[in-house]
Amino acid sequence: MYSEKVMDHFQNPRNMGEVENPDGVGEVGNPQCGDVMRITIKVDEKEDRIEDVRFKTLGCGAAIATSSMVTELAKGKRLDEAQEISKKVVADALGGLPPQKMHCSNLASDGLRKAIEDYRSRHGN
Amino acid sequence: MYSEKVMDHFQNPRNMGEVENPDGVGEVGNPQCGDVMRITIKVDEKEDRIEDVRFKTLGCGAAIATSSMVTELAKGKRLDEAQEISKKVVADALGGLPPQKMHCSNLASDGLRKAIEDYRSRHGN
Amino acid sequence: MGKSTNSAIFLDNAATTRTDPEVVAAMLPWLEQNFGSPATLYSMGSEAKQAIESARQSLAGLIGAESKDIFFTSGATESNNWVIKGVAEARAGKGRHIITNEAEHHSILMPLRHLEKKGWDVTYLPVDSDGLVDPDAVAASIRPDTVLITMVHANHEIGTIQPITEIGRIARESGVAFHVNAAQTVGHIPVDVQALGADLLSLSGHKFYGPKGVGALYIKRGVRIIPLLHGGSQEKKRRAGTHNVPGIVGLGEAARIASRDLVAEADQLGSLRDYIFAWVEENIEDVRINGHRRRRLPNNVNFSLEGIEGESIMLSLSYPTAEGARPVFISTGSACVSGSLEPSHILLALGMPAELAHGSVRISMAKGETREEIDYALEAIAAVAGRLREMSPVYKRGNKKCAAFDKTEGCDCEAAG
Amino acid sequence: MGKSTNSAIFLDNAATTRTDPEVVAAMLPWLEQNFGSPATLYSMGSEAKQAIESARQSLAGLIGAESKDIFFTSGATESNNWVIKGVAEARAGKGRHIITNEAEHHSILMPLRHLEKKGWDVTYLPVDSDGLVDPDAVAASIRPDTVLITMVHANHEIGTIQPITEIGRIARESGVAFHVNAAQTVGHIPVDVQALGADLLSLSGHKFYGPKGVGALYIKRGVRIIPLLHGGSQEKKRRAGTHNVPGIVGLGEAARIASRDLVAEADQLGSLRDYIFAWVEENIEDVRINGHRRRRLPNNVNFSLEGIEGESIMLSLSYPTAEGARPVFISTGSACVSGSLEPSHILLALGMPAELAHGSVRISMAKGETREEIDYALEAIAAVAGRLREMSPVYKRGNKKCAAFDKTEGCDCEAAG
Ligand SMILES: Cc1ncc(COP(=O)(O)O)c(C=O)c1O
Ligand SMILES: Cc1ncc(COP(=O)(O)O)c(C=O)c1O
Repeated sequence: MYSEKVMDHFQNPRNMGEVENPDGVGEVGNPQCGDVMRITIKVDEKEDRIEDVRFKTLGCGAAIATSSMVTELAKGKRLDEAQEISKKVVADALGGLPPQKMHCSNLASDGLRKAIEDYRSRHGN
Repeated sequence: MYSEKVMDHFQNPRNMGEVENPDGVGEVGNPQCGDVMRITIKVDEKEDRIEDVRFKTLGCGAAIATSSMVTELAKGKRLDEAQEISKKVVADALGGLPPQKMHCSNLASDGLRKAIEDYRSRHGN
Repeated sequence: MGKSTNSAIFLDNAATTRTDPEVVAAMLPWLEQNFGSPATLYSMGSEAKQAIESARQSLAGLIGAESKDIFFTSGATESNNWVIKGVAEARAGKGRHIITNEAEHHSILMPLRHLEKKGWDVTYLPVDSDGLVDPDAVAASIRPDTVLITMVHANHEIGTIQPITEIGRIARESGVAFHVNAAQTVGHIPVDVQALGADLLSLSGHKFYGPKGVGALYIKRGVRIIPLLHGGSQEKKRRAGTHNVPGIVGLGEAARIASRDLVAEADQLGSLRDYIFAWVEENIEDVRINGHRRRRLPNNVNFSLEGIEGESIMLSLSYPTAEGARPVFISTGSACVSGSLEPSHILLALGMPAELAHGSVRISMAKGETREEIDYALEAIAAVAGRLREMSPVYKRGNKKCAAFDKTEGCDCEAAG
Repeated sequence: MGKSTNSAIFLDNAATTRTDPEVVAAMLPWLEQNFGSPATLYSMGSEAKQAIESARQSLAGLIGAESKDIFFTSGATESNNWVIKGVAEARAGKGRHIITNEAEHHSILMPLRHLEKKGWDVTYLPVDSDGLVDPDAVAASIRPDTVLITMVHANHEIGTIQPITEIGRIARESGVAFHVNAAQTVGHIPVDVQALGADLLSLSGHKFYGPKGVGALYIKRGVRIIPLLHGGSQEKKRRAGTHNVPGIVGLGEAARIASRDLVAEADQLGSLRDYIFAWVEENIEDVRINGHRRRRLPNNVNFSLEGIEGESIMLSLSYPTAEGARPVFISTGSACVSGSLEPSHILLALGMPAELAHGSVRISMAKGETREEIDYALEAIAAVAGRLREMSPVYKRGNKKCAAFDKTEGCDCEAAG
């Protein structure tokens, strides 16, 4: 069902865990729905860039793989660029997702956006 | 479907043909129904016994086998005995018939009875 | 069809065919090793899923369909029941009238009879003495409340091929769903759902060298149909039940082989068929060819032998008494159905008198059939016919003789010599 | 279940079982050599007919039925659809009310939903937190217009065995037809139609080491049911379609083997099951056993792991990353159904909160399962649980903790340490 790339990110997730003293935190999903993603970021303030990003995810294979991929895609990106990472971008980077997984288990980009918003609200913009 | 005995009588029918100058003829069935049996008998008048009996049959395996068996059973019998040969007697002598064949293709005993009646009517009793 | 002297000659392939050894070989790994259910996510399941999707593609390729429009079933009987009950139910709001013909297979007629009991109206169009439906009659019988036309592609008994393309065009123009029961044609002659104009098409694996107990229904995208088997989410929730993986793989393999062999098979069997007709007319008296001479399945031969009955022909051929004789398996339109010997409704629909229908013989060949086997079988048939006619109290009795047969005029029975 | 280090450990036998090599061997002659249809009279057909009648006897023997009451189908899904639609239709004159329970298989629930759309009334009885139906509730829900009670014998997901005998007695006393879906029990625990009081009973071959795509319906003499597959005169005109001879022979062989091995299998797996429960409770934190502890299938284990999700457990187990690790195939009640991750309706019916249902793991064993394999699988599960919990943003977050679970009280969630 899953592409090789999805399985690779599922089996060897990148950037799993929590950033220490994060500058921004975004959590999306709901345990009742079987999907929760928590993204924490460290921001290089001068450059407005994501210095470090980590995820913790409860969820299915797609949920874990998309979380891992989102962190890969976001790392080192400027915040405005990182905000552009859409569900589709993540899915494409993984070589596609099964249709039924496209929406429910592909929330990590929302989590990232929330983390960025959290950072901005804390830093007053 | 058919017992070995049925198959034997079907494959090697006894007394097939017509008695020459028969004393009685009985025909039953209908070609539209796929079954016609014609029984011809030669009667030993003194003994009131069936001296010879032959059949010609159009029909399925059971029709042919029961015809053959009826002639076997009837040969040499007294007319009143021969008249008692029922469908069941014929079927039993053949080791049974499939249920759906019990009635439609087991008319030979009727044919025999008709032949006996024909003989009697011709000989005035 | 082994070659040893005593081996049987199987000429009842319209009933069921030998499972091609290539098909069996393709099925075995799914019986012996990978038994996973395609509904599961782990590797065994994914492999099973790939296998059934590849079978779906092979089958789609054979009938010119898109693979997403193929739904696996347990056979043509299920496919036909599904169509008739499922389309009826889905379209009942629009109307309750269905069109078919008198000479359909029981798996079409019986579900229709069932609908009739529930208030549906069914038009059974007549067929002519060759078994053909008249497309104009189809057009004329369409009403505002007609929701389905169902026609067999080729008749299983007499092999007559219906003018499906014409009927398909009529159905399309009237916006009526069109179902083709192609159980006898798929794998034997070209079948293309587009060319035929079919909205739905039924097929059965074991009719073209695939396994028994598996078939399919083609459902054109957008055609509404209620499931017959509700339950799990298999087959896009349209046909529930754990996939019969070995069976489906076998069906796919049969389709792949048919795509390769079909044209050659049709050529070869078509000439054998014509040879048989010529031989029979030349060598057997009082015989009549049933079904259309040319518009017929290449593997199907059907004729009636006057004065004798089919079951006894069939039994005599299949249990020969002579030492070393080869059994020959054919079928007949004279069937013992619950208590009476009933002639086939299909032969009667041609307008044939019952007594002739009782004497019908169907020879249906498989690919690779040889001239030698056919010659053997024909000699056997001629011999059996002779023997049974000798036994028959009605043959050539001289009081009745059937002249050339024409449905509209009926059997021209007259006192003869 | 090969023995080489890298071979998979298959613990998803409630989905489908390996076809027993003895079963495959019994089927092969009917695939490779005798392909005749039992409907025909010649020798190949008679042999096929004998073979299916002997399969019918084996199957009847296994479930304490008379063989004339056994009807072959394409599987339990067909049997279940047949019962629900066929009994409903046959008895519609008497009433339009059916009783079942919330935790049934989809092949029961979906046909019932379909009937509801057509105006039928269905009572879905609740189950308790162990998954049991209360016979008193069945009795209380019977109405004058109730025509059918359908209950699963054992649940496929949590293995709970229903009090069928009691329910059967209630049904009989009320004159309501009683159907038992025994897809999960036949061949695994004793099933006797008489003892259970079943009027109808469904089963599927591939659930007890038989082939896929074949099953049966037991119909007690005198029980009225309309056919689902109308057509030819197979199966005494109650289920049309060319017989799947290899499949039916395989089903018969599976029945024969089950009659021989069932008791030993149940003993052996029952102890392994209890061993697993003990091990899990001892070695994994925050785990909850699902289903009744004792009244359950010997081969079924089900538990929920807090804070993680089933598909990821299943995938991690089936695609292990460590060199030489053996894949372990289990299933979960967390299924991705058309667009959302839905927890099993069965687990929810127990009153379990959705987040726990998502973390459920089902282990279903086959006969011959070894302690070694189970130990391997358990260690693998514990390791995967540890790894996924480390990844989980919600596990042991400290704000919520589920205490002992009781359906009536719901999940007792409270702020914890
Ligand atoms: C024309 C036709 N339709 C339908 C069927 C039914 O196929 P099956 O028995 O495989 O379900 C057959 C064969 O029996 C057939 O010849
Ligand atoms: C309880 C139960 N009923 C019915 C079925 C349906 O069986 P099948 O898929 O073989 O038709 C299954 C298995 O899927 C089952 O577990």
